[in-house]
Amino acid sequence: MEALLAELREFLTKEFPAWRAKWQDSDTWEAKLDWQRTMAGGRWTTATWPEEFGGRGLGTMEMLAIEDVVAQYGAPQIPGMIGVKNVAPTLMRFGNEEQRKSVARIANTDEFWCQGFSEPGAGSDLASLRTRAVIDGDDFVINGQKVWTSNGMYATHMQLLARTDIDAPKHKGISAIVVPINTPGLEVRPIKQINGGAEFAEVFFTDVRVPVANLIGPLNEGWNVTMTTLGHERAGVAVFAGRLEQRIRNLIEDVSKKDTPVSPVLSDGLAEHYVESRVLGMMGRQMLAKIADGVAPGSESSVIKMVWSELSQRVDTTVMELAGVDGITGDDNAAKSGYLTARSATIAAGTSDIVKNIIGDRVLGLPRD
Amino acid sequence: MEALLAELREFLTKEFPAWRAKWQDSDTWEAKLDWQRTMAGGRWTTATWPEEFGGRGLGTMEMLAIEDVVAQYGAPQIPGMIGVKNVAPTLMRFGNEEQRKSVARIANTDEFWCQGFSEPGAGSDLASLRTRAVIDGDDFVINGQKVWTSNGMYATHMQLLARTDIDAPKHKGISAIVVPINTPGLEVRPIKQINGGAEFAEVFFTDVRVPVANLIGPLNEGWNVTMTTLGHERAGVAVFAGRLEQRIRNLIEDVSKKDTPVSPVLSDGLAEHYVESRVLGMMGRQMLAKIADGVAPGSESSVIKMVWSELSQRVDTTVMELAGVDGITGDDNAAKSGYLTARSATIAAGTSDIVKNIIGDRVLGLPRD
Amino acid sequence: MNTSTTTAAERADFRASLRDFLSDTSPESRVREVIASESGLDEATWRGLASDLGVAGLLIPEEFGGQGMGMAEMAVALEEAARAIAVVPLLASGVLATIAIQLADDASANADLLPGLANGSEIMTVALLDGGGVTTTARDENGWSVYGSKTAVLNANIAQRILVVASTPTGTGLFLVDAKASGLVITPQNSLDLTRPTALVTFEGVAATRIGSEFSESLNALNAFGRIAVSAELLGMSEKLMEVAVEYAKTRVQFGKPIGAFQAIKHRCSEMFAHVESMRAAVGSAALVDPTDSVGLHEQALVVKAYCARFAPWVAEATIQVHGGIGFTWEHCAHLYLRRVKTDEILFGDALTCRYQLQQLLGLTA
Amino acid sequence: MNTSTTTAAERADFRASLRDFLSDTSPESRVREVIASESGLDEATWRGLASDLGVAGLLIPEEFGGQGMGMAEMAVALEEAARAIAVVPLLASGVLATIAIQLADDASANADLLPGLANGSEIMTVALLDGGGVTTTARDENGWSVYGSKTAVLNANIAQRILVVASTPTGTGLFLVDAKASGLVITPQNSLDLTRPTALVTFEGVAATRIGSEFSESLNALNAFGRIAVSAELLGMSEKLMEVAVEYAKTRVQFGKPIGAFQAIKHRCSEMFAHVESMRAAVGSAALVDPTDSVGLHEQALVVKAYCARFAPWVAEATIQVHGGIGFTWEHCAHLYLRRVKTDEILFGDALTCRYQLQQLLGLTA
Repeated sequence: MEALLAELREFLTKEFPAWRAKWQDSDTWEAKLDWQRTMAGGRWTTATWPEEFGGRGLGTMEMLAIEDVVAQYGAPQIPGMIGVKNVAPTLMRFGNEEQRKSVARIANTDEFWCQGFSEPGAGSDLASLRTRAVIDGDDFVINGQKVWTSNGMYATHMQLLARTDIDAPKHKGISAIVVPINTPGLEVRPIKQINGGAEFAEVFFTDVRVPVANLIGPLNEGWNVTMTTLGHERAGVAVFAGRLEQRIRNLIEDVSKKDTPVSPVLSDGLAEHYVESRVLGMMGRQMLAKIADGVAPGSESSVIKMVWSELSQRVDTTVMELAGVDGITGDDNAAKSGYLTARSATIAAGTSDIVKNIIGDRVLGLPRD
Repeated sequence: MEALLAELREFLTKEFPAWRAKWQDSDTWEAKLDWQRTMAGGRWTTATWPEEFGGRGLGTMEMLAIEDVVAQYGAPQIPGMIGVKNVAPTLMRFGNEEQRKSVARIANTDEFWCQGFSEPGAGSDLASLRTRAVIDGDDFVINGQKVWTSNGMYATHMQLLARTDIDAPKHKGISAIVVPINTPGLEVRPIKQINGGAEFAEVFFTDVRVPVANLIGPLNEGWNVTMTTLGHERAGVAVFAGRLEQRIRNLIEDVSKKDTPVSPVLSDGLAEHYVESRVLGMMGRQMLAKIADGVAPGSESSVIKMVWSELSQRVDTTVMELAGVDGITGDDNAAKSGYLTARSATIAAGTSDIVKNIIGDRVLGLPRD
Repeated sequence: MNTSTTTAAERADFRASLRDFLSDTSPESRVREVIASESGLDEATWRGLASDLGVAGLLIPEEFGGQGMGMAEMAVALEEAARAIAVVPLLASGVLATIAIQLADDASANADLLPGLANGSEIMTVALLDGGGVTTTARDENGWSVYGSKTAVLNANIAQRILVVASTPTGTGLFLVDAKASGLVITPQNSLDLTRPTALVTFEGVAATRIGSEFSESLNALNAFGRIAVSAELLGMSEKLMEVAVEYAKTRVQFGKPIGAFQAIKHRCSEMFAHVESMRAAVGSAALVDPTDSVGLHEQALVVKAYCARFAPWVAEATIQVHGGIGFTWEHCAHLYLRRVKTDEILFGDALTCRYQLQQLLGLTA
Repeated sequence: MNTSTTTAAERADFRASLRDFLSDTSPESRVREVIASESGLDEATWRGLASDLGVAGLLIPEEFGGQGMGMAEMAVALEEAARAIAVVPLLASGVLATIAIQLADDASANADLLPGLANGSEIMTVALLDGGGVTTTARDENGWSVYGSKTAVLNANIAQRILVVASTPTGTGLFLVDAKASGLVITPQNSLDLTRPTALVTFEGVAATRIGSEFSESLNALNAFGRIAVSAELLGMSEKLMEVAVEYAKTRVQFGKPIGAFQAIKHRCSEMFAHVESMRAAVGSAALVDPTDSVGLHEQALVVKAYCARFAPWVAEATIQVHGGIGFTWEHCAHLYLRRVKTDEILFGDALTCRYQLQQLLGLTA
């Protein structure tokens, strides 16, 4: 591990200032893509990929350590996270030979992927999706609509989930299909959010034709293919837990340095956040240690997701409270936009209600409604 | 109103010291019954009853004012509240000539009534009760079990709800029946609660026979008869709201007199309780004013019940927190037993979950599950 | 301003006419247009409210062209205007400026200023919150000058004149300045609330007219009326949000049922209802308090604001939660309300601040 | 006491053997018998735990007849004993007295006292909380005497000797007194917790042996270990209560379904689970902290206690709520747990107190 991190530090010490010099203060998409290419060149974004795919074959603990070091250097997060973390592992496991060629292109941003999962009629209820893909000769003909597609505005390709057998029960009859974004009949529209940003898109399909060869994995098995991908996402919550813990430490340090002390009630509230985030961090580290020991994580990821989303939302509310008048005038713009953005924490990637259903049904074995 | 309260004060000034002198510090059942007889003699417990039944025909606002004055004198609450407030009005409205004779006896404690509603299989789900009453000649033959019967240990009579038509839908086919407690086949067992008290009983019926003439109101219409009774109980929540408001004022006054100030966080918590109880009190007074204006209360009673039960439970938790070590050693026994007793606030007379269902279904018109 | 004398039925009629008017002139589409234009004023709606419906002059005595009403009637107007998130300076001009002038108890200022406010022809605002350091005044042979800055000044960009609360050598005073006066700079802020722009107003020796004499006790009353007013707005917005959430819960189907059939959603809606009914009781009660009973006014205003500032944000956040992703979009109305709710939460002190003042009243803290 | 060296798998085996043993010897019916007898000690269970399973001596070095283990192993024992609400003085004697003596760092006291504690033949307790005024000591030619009173002394009625933390002319000391000593009065209290009686212990010049020297730093460590220990108990009880609630939710039918199908109940159970898993992570982490790292020990102990003291009562109260009326009866086990949970909440500082100390560590307050 030490050698690895030393190599990383050497890499960053050389490459990060060079990148900064090239792009200055630019916060543009091109600058971020260039950083991803730089990191991919050092096999750092793909460190957990198997070596045959250009990765380093590392485990989650090492990846976490790598992310920590990167954060210390103040380098930006790579923009193509969904492709690198979710799509590429799916293609490695389920993709055909042609599809697997995308893996390397995902790493260096020659391809930029999004995932077409959520639909207007199936927000938290992923299994009831209605976008259809009908086989017509050698093609799928796709009609329907996706919503909340992260990075939809920038993507070159989509990993689409569409219904290929309408008679099968909800979780069955769904297939995963590669759809190039420039396919005729496909239209992408940005979704403006309450914080003014547009990180998501709606995607409309009108008689979109792609070859049947674009199927990922077996026909009608898209649910399993997807769950594999989501499984990767779930392990990531442990990383989120650690980041939230650190964020609260930083917040408390900032508050403690203020000239005028905050109210004892707010101060106690910060201590409450601290306690919960410390415990969340302990849970996250224990989950990562389990993964590192080769034990498949059980219910921890759902619990961490539930606690994380509610706590992180409360922290942003507290930051807004601490800002007081400066929050509503925008003089403390970070507090204001953080508060608005945090409204999605208990909604995105499964609402808190759904996560509680999952824990109740699958973990505790309570009767389904 | 002024004349009425002057009469009450005169009555209490004379009678309360006399009763105290007679019973000294006794907290016994007999002493309480005697106080109820004294109050009934002045037509004070029955002030809201129509004059034809020995009442004063007063409204809820006057009753509230009466209760306030009684409380100022430090007189105890009457033990036969269920009979006076719930059963007697039901008998006045639905009872036959014979049954109406009970009304006067209820006031002066010659009869002491309980209500047999809840069952082991139907706690919050009153309409699914299973105790059966089968007509056999001139008798009902009753078999089944009741639970959570308030004052069941002291009662002479029960207003029983039993199923008389098993084929009818849940709310139908239920009848209200008068059952003297000394009827053969009826057995009462106290329920010991977590606070060590036993204000409730289980009542078992084994081939209990009572005349069909004991039916209250029409056969199979017991649900409506019961709802009338519960309606009276619901208006009472406004009185509860006012009492809770006063209780929090008293608590804050006690705390503010302490030598050592409480933590700013606890102090803020008390202010939080104060705010909520003040608002609850405003809601209660507005509801009573509506009733006084002859407007039937709408959803207010459910809202007040929901807010009252959750707030009063939190207040008892706060009192326990304020007691600290003295709460767990029993040196502050009031805090300890108040905390334990309060666990039932969100359970008794419809759990908070059920009240929220009722508001959602009946008030907001949300789809039933 | 007077004690309210209307009956509940009369206020219900008034509410119905306001709701009719606002649903015609200030639908959400109109609100979005005005917001996009960044003028910060929906002129047609303001003219209708002010002149036709007499809302701007509700709190102004009839002798000065107003309606001679009290807070109970104004609370209805504030609830309805906030329910429609109307882009009008009702709080700033019709409530705060109007009340501040009357509290200053200056006969000639009343006669000079109230008629213009009553018919809505003049818009004023009150600069209350110091924007760093204390706002001070100096007096010389030419009269008073104001120095300092005020933040979060509501609708400053459209006010013709601004009332400023500033310290004097002997205490606190209320001062009137022209919005175009030399030395006065209005810097629009990146306000959270899109329907009611705020600004930083700086004063570098701005010529001012003093209104009345010592204002410190009046300032307490002004803050109390401000608390009741924003609480009425919070009630109006919460009620609307609850209705939107309940309607969505009835129609949106997931897992084969309308989501309102699920207890998690149903109970959240029931709790919203309980909070809205509680706010209604509290605002109704506080708005009817005798305006000359300074102790009762102070206490009730703190109670109602402490309640509404705590639970209206809860209702707004719960509305987004009930809607899921769609509630998080710019196109959905929820965020327009959330922004204004969070702003009202802070104005005149958030729940914690109000509770702290209650603790002082209750003897819980020194 | 040592740093824990067992593996997670070894601790799981230890847990299984404890659970087997306790389900045999300390079923709820047995607990109720012992409670009714008011002896406050289930002798058979204590003997089995102490001698056969070596639990009383877990934290005692092998040279004094103990197991030479650390807090990770003791946490398992505390969780399991609390899960079974066993009526044994494990916390008082096996943890607090055992640790206090070792922290005092007095070789002869270790040799004299630890062997009796290790095999459970002697029961001790620690008198920590002043019962009004400060507990003081005086020294003359006959040795030390203790004056004052201590409240909430766990299991004082069955302890042979009592360790007393009392002030000395120069600081704080740890003193040993005989429970039958002249001038010592044990008054049983009307304790909330029926499984672990507390007493008021008064000292009117009770002859005492001082153990070690200055104890104030050791007292901090003792409090930290106490926090971890009661947190382990809170975890064990919360886990059991959650299981009881989930089981009831699966079987109790209302409105035609098992109540666990209703989201209000289901989500409450899911939240219980989340809190139990969080407590497990926190206790597991705190119990593995290096006992010689006083800063880390202090911080982790405060975090784990602040968490468990806040959420274990929530779990216990939610368990009653899930059960409805039946959960409010004497016959149901819930209240036996609730009483002990609320007691553990207070011991070594409730959540608010722990958070206050954390604020000090974090520089949030002076």
